[in-house]
Amino acid sequence: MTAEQDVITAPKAASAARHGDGLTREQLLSAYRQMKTIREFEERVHVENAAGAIPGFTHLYCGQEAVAVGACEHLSDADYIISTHRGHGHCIAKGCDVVGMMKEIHGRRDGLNGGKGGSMHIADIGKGMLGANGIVGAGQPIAVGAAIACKLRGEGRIAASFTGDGASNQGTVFEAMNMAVVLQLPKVFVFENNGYSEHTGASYGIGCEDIVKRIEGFGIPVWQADGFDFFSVYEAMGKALEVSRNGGGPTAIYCETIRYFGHFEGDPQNYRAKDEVQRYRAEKDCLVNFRARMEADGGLTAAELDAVDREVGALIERAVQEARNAPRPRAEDLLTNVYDNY
Amino acid sequence: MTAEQDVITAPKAASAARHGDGLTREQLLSAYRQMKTIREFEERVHVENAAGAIPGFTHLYCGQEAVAVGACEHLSDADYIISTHRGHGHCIAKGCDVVGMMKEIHGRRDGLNGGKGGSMHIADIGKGMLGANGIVGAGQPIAVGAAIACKLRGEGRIAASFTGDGASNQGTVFEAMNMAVVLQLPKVFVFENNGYSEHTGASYGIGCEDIVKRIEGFGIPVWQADGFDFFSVYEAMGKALEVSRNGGGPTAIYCETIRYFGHFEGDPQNYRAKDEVQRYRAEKDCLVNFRARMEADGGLTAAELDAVDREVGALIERAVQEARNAPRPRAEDLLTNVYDNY
Amino acid sequence: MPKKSMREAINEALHLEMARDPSVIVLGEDVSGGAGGTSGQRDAAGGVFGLTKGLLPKFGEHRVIDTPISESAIIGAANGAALAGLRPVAEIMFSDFIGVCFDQILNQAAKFRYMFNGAKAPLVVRMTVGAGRSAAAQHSQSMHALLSAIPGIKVVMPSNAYDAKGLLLQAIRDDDPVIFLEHKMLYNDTCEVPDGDYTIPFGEGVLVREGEHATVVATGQLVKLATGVVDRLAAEGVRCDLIDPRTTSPLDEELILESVRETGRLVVVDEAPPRCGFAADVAALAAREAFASLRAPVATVTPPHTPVPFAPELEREYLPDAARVERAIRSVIAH
Amino acid sequence: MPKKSMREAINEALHLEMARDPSVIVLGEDVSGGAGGTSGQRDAAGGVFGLTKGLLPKFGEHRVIDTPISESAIIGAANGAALAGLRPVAEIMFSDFIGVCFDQILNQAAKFRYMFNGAKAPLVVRMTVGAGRSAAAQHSQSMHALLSAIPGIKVVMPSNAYDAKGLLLQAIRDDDPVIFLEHKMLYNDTCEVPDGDYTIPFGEGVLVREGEHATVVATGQLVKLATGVVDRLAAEGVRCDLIDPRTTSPLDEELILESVRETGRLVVVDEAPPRCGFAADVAALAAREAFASLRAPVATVTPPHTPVPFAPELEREYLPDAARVERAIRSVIAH
Ligand SMILES: Cc1ncc(C[n+]2csc(CCOP(=O)(O)OP(=O)(O)O)c2C)c(N)n1
Ligand SMILES: Cc1ncc(C[n+]2csc(CCOP(=O)(O)OP(=O)(O)O)c2C)c(N)n1
Ligand SMILES: [Mg+2]
Ligand SMILES: [Mg+2]
Repeated sequence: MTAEQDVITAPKAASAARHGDGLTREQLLSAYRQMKTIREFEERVHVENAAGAIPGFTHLYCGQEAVAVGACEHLSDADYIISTHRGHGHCIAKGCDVVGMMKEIHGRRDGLNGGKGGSMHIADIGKGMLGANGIVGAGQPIAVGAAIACKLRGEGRIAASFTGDGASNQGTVFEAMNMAVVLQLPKVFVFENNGYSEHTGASYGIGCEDIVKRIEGFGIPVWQADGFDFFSVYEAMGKALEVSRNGGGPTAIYCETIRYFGHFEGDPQNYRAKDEVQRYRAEKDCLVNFRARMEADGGLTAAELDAVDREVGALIERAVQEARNAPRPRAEDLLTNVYDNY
Repeated sequence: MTAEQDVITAPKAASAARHGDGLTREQLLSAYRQMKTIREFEERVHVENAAGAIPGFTHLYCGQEAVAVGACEHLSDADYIISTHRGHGHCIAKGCDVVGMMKEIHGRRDGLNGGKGGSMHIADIGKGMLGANGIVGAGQPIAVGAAIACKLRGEGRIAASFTGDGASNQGTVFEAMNMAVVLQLPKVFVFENNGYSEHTGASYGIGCEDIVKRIEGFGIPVWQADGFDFFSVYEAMGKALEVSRNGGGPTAIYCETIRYFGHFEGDPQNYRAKDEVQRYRAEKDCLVNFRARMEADGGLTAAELDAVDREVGALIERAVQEARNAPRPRAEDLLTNVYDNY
Repeated sequence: MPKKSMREAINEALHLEMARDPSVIVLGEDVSGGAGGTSGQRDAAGGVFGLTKGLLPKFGEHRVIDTPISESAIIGAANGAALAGLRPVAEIMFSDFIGVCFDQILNQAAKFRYMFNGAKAPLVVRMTVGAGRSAAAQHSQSMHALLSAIPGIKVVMPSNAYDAKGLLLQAIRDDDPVIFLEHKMLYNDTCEVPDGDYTIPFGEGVLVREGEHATVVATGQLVKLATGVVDRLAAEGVRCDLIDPRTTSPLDEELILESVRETGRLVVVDEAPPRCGFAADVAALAAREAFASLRAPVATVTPPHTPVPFAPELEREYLPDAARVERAIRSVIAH
Repeated sequence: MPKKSMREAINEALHLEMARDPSVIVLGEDVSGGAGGTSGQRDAAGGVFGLTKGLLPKFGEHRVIDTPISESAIIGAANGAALAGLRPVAEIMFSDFIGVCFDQILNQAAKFRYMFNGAKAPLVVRMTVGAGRSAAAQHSQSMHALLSAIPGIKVVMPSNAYDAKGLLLQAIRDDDPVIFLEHKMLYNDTCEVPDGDYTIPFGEGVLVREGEHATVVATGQLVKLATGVVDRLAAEGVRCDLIDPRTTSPLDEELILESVRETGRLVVVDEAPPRCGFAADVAALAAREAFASLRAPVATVTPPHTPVPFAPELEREYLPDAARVERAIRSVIAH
């Protein structure tokens, strides 16, 4: 693509998404709770980071919640996902402990990774969360391996990987796609185009006109979804899983979305139109959309959603308080978990 | 592809190739001479290798001559190519000195690379031949760089890379394709499917049904050619070059062909039907085809072609004799050409 | 005891462990071979060097996995399979090729346990190392030094068939990522190798020869070379300890230091290039920890700081040889 | 003379050399930035650390090339452009990322000249190294040791803004592939840097401090650390030679050996992990070539054999600090 993309367009084949109806109240509540948890978590990390409480590089997922949650609400702990440098949302969606995450991001001893991973490396193997990853494109081959394990076990489990628009140009991602097809693995590639790879627009780094055709060229069927709409993503992921869980080989979903913050905390965002985020927040926000949808079709009441908001607010507040008060690592922790013997 | 490929089929869109007529007598003679030179060179290396005269790993190009020559007859020393582990054919087609090559393969001091490269690393930068390469998939990104230089100079030069069916699955090749599109480089990707990647059929490693669609998915136009037919390859390459030389960005040609020998010298070829090579030699050989074509349309006489055969035979004989008698490297050569100062 | 080549010993270890532990899988290019070929024959290669021969027929396609040429995806897949509870054994034909999949070793396998609060990634990556076959600069390198520099992985380099089997069984059962380096010049070397199950622990070197005059540390194919030299010198009364560390990470520092503290003299013979190499590593160890006992400059015998050349004459010149090893031993003893 | 930060000095060198030599190009992710963005602003980043700021507006898109996230293609392209006669300066933000493009360094750039009978590939690859920003295991590594182990490339690691400018100008003009390592903790450090053109030759270290009691060799951000310690000790009469090699490959062995021959004592302070590291390399050099002069065990101060941890407390514990450097100097002197 050479022309700059029109910032607010419907995805090419957005499924107008009136199919969320099939979800139970519990499922709807869970989906909203997860998205809200990510939003609150990230908005709070943004604040804490600005206050100097958070060491290292932090990449926030705000704005993209519908993708992580739409994909992961289909998965259980027995399924695997692998994430990116922008991993908080995927981790929360996959069930990682939010307090443990907040502690980890604060570099505390009882953080989810013992304070040795930090924002870019949150993982919980027991939850099937194989890690955020600081190396762009490293996760997709790893997910191929998890899918090999799933196939060997033959229990209908799958592995999913999240891939940004920028990452989609990394050789490892292409290799993973081809290998997954060759081995007919139960693997779902979730492509998450948030418009930018650092300071560069997605349309620049992706040379071809249509990334979906590029993926399909590998022999992988792609379902497109509206990355701002939980129901749309949920539906696409459901279709992909129907194939991949049942021996149909790898599949993909493709979602366009946007990140509300800079690439990293501190990014001046010179590459972005001034009002871009504001417009998205106003017109496309996934939480606002979800509420509107609930109001329209009566799935959940405003009071119920407000209750979730309060509950999530309290959780995040508790996470921050606990993280602040959590013990810092001790010198001897430096020399643990290197090998089996130290 | 899951089914094994039908071994002798016409390429999907083989241009029936009655367009060679546009070539002059000199061009026809040159094309035949180049193909014949490669054939004789390789058949002789095969013999010398069996006799123990050639150290190291040697991969022969016999059978695929029409591809290298069909592509390179369009190029001058000012254009660049980069080759693979199976590089002799591309080197000869690009104009490398045959005697120097034979010496190099024999590990002699005045070989084209001073005896330090060998079969897998023959190069001649002055001829625009940026090297055979022992790392599968390494050449394509390098050719991207040569194409950047061509574009910067703005003189209509191009860079071409040769990529096997096996190599086409390497991440670096995909990266190079995308990067060439992003930067709109004068680069031609020559895909050369000889049916096998070592001991594995091409259809296994290439997961998708149609590799051409996979390439097109990157935004690169592909011209398909019959890899056994010089004229077909020549025509496809001509079309690709018309685009790439004139600012149209990267292009590709795709050729199906076959190698007559094993993957490496010594390969027992258990993966291959017993009579496969024999049938190809009998029915599809590029030299036989070329002669038949000349006979049919009178472009060159049998006597003229026979004269080329004799000339080439003498050249290869001389190359072997000179290689045998050439001096071996001296101990002190070990410590030259590491850096600018030793 | 039956004599077996290192090739046979490694193949046997793979057969044994795949039979014993259903979580072991093998993956790589042509580990079986023949897929998509016109002969219809599978197991057509069993690895380009024949090390995985016979595995596919016995353990099937789900556990013996031929891959495209996509080394990042191969090692990445091994990483993911290991995190997901399998014990993958990946093959990268030549250690030189780690260039194309280095991230999956350097930043993934090596760091999971540390970054992920103790997560286990019990994978093995087998690859050939070393010069001697005129395979030139991109197929002859010795990567053990470079790999040993990476905290979080273990690096194994057997010098004979017996060790190869025991070390490989240990490698597969080990809960850490292990790089298993097979020297191509040793594949056909034979020695007595028991049929059954045995493991050799990591970080335990072996004293191949005993002597009081000097300590010689050698690795890989050079253990054989050094043994010849040490034996020749013993005949004239110069007796050396000869140590084969077997694993370069972890390294049996104690064995080396104990010996050096007794002999006061150290010669390190290694095939990695000299800068930041394994020979330097051992020399530094002695200079730090056994300085008081050292009675001569440490001598190292390595290739020069050059790529590996193609021509056989140059390759011979490149590699440590008996004359140079002997000269080094004599030089430290003369001090 | 004007004071400039290392960031400014490097940026200035790039501007100067691009203006002087039309064959110099710059490529990498976001070296300009803003392409395809909605603000329409180019040069929106000028490199994620701002090192290439202002180049695109001045030299245009043909010479300042933003790339997709495809490091193999970036370094491959630099290789090919160099073979084709340009002088590319590629940027890989973090040296940790060499994992994804290592082949193009290890097997391509480093070996062209040797394999191809003297072919020149005058490329520069700039990348950040080092810990200190809690960037954790995949964004904090120091790769100079691992890279110095590769014959055929040169490895440069400036410790201050003045050296950075002169070494970078040399790197671009050098006919060999050069890896140029910028320590992220030094970017804002300032010193006097002339506006004009000057180069610093490779393989020439600098004697930062002079003293007869011990030799201290330090690299990168640790030169600053070591200077502080050495100055403090000087105040109490313990005087050290402090050597900054500036390039780890080639290494100024003579400068180090001459000093050690005089002081008889050696401390090496380096940020690479200890196994097969740069500290071991220098220690081995002394144990081989200056043994007769050595009067104490060689001391090395490096991080432990672990990945780089995230938490600031652990990262501080990981890195060599003043107390450890001081202890090491005192220990060799006490001998
Ligand atoms: C191998 C590698 N190259 C470059 C980087 C630096 N980097 C971190 S995130 C990023 C952009 C990723 O873009 P995208 O995949 O679209 O994900 P997003 O940041 O939009 O979530 C880059 C270039 C890296 N971490 N790893
Ligand atoms: C990175 C890398 N992986 C694996 C190999 C080993 N290898 C050499 S040639 C080859 C097969 C290449 O197949 P293809 O690209 O079809 O070329 P062909 O041999 O058919 O000419 C393989 C796997 C290598 N040299 N480099
Ligand atoms: Mg993005
Ligand atoms: Mg092939």
